[in-house]
Amino acid sequence: MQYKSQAVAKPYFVAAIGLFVGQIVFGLIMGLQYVVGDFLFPALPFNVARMVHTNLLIVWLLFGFMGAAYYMVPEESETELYSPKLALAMFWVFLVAGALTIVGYLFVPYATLAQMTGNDILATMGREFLEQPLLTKIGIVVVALVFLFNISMTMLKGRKTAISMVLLLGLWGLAIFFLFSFYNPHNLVKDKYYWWWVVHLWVEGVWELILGALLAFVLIKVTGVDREVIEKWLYVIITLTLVTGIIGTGHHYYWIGAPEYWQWWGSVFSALEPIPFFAMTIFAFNMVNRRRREHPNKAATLWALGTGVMAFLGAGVWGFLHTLAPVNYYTHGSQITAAHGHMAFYGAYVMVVLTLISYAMPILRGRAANSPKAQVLEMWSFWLMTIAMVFITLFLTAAGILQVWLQRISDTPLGFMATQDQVSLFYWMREAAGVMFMIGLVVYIVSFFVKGDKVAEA
Amino acid sequence: MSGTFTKSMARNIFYGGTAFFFLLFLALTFDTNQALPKRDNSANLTPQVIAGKKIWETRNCIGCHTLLGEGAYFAPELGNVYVRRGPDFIKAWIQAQPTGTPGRRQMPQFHLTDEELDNIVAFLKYTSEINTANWPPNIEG
Amino acid sequence: MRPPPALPRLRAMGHDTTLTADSTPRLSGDLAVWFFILAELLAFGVFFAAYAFARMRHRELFDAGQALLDRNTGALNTILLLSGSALVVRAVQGNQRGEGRRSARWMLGAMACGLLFVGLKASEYAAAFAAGISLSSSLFHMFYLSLTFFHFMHVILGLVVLAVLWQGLRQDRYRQDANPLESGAAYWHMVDLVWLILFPLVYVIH
Amino acid sequence: MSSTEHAHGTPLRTLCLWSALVGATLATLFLGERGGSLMAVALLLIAILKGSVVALEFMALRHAGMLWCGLVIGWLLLVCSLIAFAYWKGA
Repeated sequence: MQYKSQAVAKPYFVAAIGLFVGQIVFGLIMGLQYVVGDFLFPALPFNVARMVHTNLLIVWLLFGFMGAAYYMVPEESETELYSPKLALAMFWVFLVAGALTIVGYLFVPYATLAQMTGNDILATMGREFLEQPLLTKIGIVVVALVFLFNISMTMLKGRKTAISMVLLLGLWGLAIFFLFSFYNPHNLVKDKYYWWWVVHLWVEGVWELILGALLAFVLIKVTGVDREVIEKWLYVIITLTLVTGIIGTGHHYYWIGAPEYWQWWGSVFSALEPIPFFAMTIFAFNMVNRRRREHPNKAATLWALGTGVMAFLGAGVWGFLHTLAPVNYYTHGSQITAAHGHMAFYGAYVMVVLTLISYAMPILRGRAANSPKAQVLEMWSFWLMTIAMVFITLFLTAAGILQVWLQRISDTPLGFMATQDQVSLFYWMREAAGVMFMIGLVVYIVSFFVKGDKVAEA
Repeated sequence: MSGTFTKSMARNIFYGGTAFFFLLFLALTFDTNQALPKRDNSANLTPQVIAGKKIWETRNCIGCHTLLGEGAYFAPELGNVYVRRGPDFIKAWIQAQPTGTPGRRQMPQFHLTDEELDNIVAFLKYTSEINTANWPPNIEG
Repeated sequence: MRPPPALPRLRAMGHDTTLTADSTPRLSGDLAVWFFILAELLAFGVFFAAYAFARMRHRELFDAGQALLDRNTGALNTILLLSGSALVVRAVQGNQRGEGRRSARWMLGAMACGLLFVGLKASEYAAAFAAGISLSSSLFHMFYLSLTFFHFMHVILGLVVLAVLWQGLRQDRYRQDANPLESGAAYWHMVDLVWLILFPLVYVIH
Repeated sequence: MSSTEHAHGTPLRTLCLWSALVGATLATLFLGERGGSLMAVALLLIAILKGSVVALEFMALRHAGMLWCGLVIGWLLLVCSLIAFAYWKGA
């Protein structure tokens, strides 16, 4: 560790992994509810479980991004963090607020929670992924602003590299577009239109800047390739991402009451969206092939390459599968969407955060890399989780294709629930793959506690 | 092949290209806002519909159902449920939950008043009249 | 658009390159701008193909809509863009001969062509909007407005680039390193290139 | 740096090319009075020719090697063939 203040990243990473476990537990519960409908009902209705599952995902990724930023920015800026104390204080504020919110979801009826937390003053709750109470939303904004202040001040007093600029731009964009979560017009079409300004412009916009910056940082470290080379490719890739991704928002506007030209604009630009992901994969492999050093942390390199491949498959290929309007007409809101969502989030964001944790955590614990034994275990967890996710995606895709066929294309369409009964075999298989994922996650956590021969000191 | 590839050029193109496409997106958004009133059924946004939307939100319906194809995929699409089932069925259905059938997916009991039931039905009626370019493909949603 | 000083020929993807010899192929303009151009060409290309296939299914609608367009203005606009491109080439040639300052006027001429294009197009739009035409009026008008407006915005961005280059030429900034000039020029030619398909496609072929 | 010097040709060459391009544009305008799929192909051929001049000469791609030359000219050919195909089938 080059700078003392980088140490604040550690609690963020630990919290991220902890919440990740929570997310998967609730995912498994939901997977079971898909086939055993009354499992845990009425103690834990599906909508509550789903809210916890998705909100935990968002929050742990945010913890991961923040931890990554606290780790990276001092090293990139070649200076200590502006205020490590503030960073630690915000960690606890965010963790407690997040925990309270989850407790609220689990133990207070949602409508009561809304009343208790000022939803009558400004109604923002009850929209997918933005279910957080008003107070939590305000808390997120405060934490984000303090975090950005801390990071920006650090950068201002130090070296400004392309990687940290891109990261900062992504983080500011994340905060700015989140403000649209406070805009909830009565007009449902407008509500949905601007809802995507948070959701799409996050995951296919500013988050990808963060993704690119994190990946570039780790690649520089593990390959030793010239910063100049990596940074200019970073710029090219994120340009392609935003050129296609911003107008690509249109692929969400086909069937929600927006004008029909979005079917064309959305199709044209989102047809190009796989290109940046493809470029990113090529880039990652190219840099690793041209490496100038053998970094002892093999696991981190594996995660970095995996991010490229899985992001391309999940976001690129599975996104493209159903992004064209004539296809999306049939697949919109089916299990195909769920398949894409799972692999894209895992491939792009889960894996990039794990890449950074994999690289940084050993250093934060005082060594350049974990012992070979621990790394082998970590790589096992990589393959278990990744292959499990591939299976989850394939089974959901199969379920989706069958669902679309039975419910929407066939001459005698089945009702929703009748269709669900027909595809339940795939849901069982998905649940099995989910268990495999959980095992992978347990192996991942165990790898942190495995000792073994020491590798060089950091 | 030899050529020049500089970081400063890549950076300028990133900032320029991003600004360009974001402006284009804003222009299209502006046009969308102009064109919406013809499609979004906003003429029928009565206080009852608005109250119904709030019930929709505060009961977290989106956590199981989809509305115009967005939401969870655990329970049926409700954008067209008004057309599929009609107002009386919707109200009776909500009141009858949960069914308690062993092994079946369950919907919670929300204890909605008659007025609240009317509001949610009004909201679903309003939603069903939004011009969604003929989506969903058939009545089953 | 200011390049770092005294780094005329950097490396492309890590390969060191020496000064270009006579026979070595050389891309005119920065590799980064060429990636961007390629992405833009792809976007336009997909849009053009979408137009053609949409027309295939709605021939009458497209023919009727196209009949209302002013082909002569379209041709004039083509000539303006071609002239602008040729003038930019003159500016690049002048800079190569070390006459950067004097070539600034060529750049100014190119900008004048671009501005005239923008003016003509704006009056075309004004007439269309006055007639109540919008993106939602018909499938043909959706394509007509989308394609031309997407291109129109590229012309405006191109004009901003040309203005920067003009400023640079006046200060003779590209004598050592023509890379920014050639990159900007390549972008401007791309704007011309896509119009060369757009014009016959939307205005002429029926 | 002589290759750079020749890459964009001489002013006279540029003038000739420009005249040819303007001529081709006028040809498009006059030929385009008539419709039909044969005419569509003819007009697309003119567009390909004009586009090639801009790409190879103005963008100096004829000095850029096979890769970039192929990419841009390939784009031109691909897009025009797709258009021609759609017009031919729709006729």
